[in-house]
Amino acid sequence: MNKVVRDAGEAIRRAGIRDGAVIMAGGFGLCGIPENCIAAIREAGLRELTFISNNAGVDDFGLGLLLQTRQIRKMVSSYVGENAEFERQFLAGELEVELVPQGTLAERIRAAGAGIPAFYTPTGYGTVVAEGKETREFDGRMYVMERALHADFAIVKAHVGDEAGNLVYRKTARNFNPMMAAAGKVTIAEVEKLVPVGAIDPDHVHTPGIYVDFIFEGRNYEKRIEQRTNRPARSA
Amino acid sequence: MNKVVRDAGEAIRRAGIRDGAVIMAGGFGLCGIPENCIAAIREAGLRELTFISNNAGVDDFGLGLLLQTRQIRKMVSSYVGENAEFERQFLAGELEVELVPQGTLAERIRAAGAGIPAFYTPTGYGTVVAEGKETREFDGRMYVMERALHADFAIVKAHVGDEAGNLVYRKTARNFNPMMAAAGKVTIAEVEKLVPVGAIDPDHVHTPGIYVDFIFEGRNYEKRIEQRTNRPARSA
Amino acid sequence: MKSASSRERIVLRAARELKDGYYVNLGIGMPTQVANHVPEGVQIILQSENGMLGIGPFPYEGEEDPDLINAGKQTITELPGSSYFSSAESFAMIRGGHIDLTIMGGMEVSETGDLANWMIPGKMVKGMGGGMDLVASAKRVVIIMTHCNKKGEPKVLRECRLPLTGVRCVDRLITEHAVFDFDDGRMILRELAPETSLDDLRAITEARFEVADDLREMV
Amino acid sequence: MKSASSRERIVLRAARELKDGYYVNLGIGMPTQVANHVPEGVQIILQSENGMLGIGPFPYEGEEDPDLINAGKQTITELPGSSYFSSAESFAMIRGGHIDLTIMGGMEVSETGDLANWMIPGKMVKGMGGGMDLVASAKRVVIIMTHCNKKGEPKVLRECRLPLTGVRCVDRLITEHAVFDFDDGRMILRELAPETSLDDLRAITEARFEVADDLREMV
Repeated sequence: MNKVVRDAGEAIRRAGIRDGAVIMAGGFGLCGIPENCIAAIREAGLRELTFISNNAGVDDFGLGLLLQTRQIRKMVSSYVGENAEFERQFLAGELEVELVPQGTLAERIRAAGAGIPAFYTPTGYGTVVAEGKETREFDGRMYVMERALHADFAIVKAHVGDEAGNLVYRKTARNFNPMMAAAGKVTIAEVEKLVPVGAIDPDHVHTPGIYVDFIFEGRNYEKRIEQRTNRPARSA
Repeated sequence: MNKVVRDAGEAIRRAGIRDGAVIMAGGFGLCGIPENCIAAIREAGLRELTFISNNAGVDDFGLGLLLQTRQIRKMVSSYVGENAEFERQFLAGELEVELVPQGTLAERIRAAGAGIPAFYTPTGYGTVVAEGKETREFDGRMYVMERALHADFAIVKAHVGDEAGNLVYRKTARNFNPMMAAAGKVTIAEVEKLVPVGAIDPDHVHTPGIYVDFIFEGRNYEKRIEQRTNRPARSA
Repeated sequence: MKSASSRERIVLRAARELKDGYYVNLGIGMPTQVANHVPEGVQIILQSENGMLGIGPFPYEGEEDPDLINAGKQTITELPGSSYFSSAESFAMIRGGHIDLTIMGGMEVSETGDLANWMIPGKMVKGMGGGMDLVASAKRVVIIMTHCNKKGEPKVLRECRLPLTGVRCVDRLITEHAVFDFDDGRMILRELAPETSLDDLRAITEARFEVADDLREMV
Repeated sequence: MKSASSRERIVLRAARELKDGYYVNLGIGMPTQVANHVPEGVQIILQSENGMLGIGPFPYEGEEDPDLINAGKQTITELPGSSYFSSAESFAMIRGGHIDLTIMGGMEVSETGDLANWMIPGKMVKGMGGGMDLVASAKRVVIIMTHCNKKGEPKVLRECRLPLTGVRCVDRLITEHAVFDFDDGRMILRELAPETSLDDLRAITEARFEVADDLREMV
């Protein structure tokens, strides 16, 4: 039951990611994205991929790298701005896009991992989001029925992971990663630090190892900042 | 915005718990139960209470203390064994009981805190649990629709809490406490150690303070063990 | 009134919506600036829907942390008492009605409190992000926007023309000219800017509104 | 065969269901004992539905921790690699099909794989606990029970008489006499105990079953 692999290349090979796969990718903006897995998918030249990811990266980073190479056929996201190549492909009809409200996206992914085939949410009632969907009243309020969102594979990024697949995220890099880890039929976790089993306090585990099939310590993290906002440096 | 109160008595008074209230109480068996709040409710003599809690305590501890004094009108639980007084009151028709599968109970409580009015689960399909409920097929499998389970108040127990209401649980004492903290219209948290704001690592918070209205450091925790199972002592 | 000072007035007025102890989510853009004007003696906790409670100020130069951003993808800091959580938990918090107040920008608001603010006409649709969830479920939804668009056309309408973000979701609308409340489909003028007459306001407002008995001057 | 040795045989046979790397949930009572017989070279991780992965052995005397119990409320220990989580997460894990195997006791099993094991006739109904969730969603559901009740009456029935825990949920049934599989409403005898003839088995089994072509001896 060894989950540890050498690198992202071995992970996507052993996971069996193939052309046409539906892949969930963790991250919000460029924060907490599985950089190594994205690079390996680019290198492997996989095509016709569907990505479920809150955003689509920027032109030259994140999932934008796979847009450059035309490896993505469809995106399921809540917000896809900040990416000129995305816009070009979308307007040219080369890229299919399904927009989902962020909370509904998060909950649909959570539902998939949690064995809930459908649930009701007030979000989007009376908007285009509800078009073609069942709506229903509970206690005097209208709700939209939303379905679980499944994926063949999930690629997630954590700060620390152990060899049993337990993951700990850091700050807002957590975001969509925990639900995606649970929702992927096969889940690959890349971590900044891979530690031996027993090194993580069991009360601090964010993603229990049961959800993780393959794990490796990633390399050369760039962790690019999308909007660098700051105050003048502290006076010494 | 001071959430800190002196003790359980002040907490239940300021929260406004009254006769006939619907109260969620955290814990699994006697593990992670809000001992101080239960004692204060007993002392306050509140009556006709409905408790939503996975279990009903034992004869002389946990919610059993409120059964002794006939303060409970109804229990919503998944398992209510190990309590002779409970059985007596139930068989005498003095106590109403609603049994809910444990996972459905946990998810219904989670749904209440998460703004989900209803969801579908495979649990209980074809059993008495599904009687009178809507059932529905998704992708070839049958599911039962279950509704969110709300409460006027939640009383939860954590290991450490800070003055902003952030909570950290210890080991399996976590159980139902996090969902109940989120589901109660008013939530009281009792903790073994109350620490200043800033003392808890933000990545280790299990229940964000937003869910907690009142918090206090409990006293005289008994933390009784229901089934003491062990191996012979280590040889020195 | 110039646009710059209009926006400043709107932001300052919106800051008065902040009450002590509130958990608040501020939208991207103008709403974010409201955090710079928290009234004296008021303490609020800011939620970021990407998974954080307790947003602190921008980091000092050189101390930016790529793992610590807000929903606008800007680098931020944490505060004592902050907490991090997943996007599912974050929107459980939002959808479950735990956010006391959200202040968000608007493109159009209708007289029944409908809101449109996610599709810019003539531009590519970038997505609704977390906006639809916030307006559907925050305890109080305050929309801030300039009263008219750059061409001087009304944005406070009988019915929204743009695709909706939410139906009957707005509790209060603040513009540089007025403050309106929405109550069960009725629109009520609560405050009017000192230099704006009621006739002026009606001229730039397509929506039909009632005037509160205790109409006050907007400050 | 005496009851004690029947139970031992059942437990030992059930232990052979454990495969390396499995995440396993064991029911209260006889199933818990299966953990004492994990085959050589096989490593499993035990889930406890009250919120834990990686159940360790009972604590040493004097080292019991009231904050660390299993679903049977017994004091246990943690292991390197253990993790704790809420009941909602625990049942998300179960309902989501992440548990490879659950081994649970039974009162009655029907020929279509229905299970009854939560209401004891003539006794007060104590509740189903997490059993209904586990049998509905674990990847593999193995039921272990004695073939007949104390009065010698069959428990492997055409239809369950007791209220059900789950419909068509059993993948495999292990008794002291036989191992049966359930496949899309069919019941198939896979293994037969050495001292039990097929006629013996039919005499104590109300359910109708097919016999596998490669029927093996139960060891």
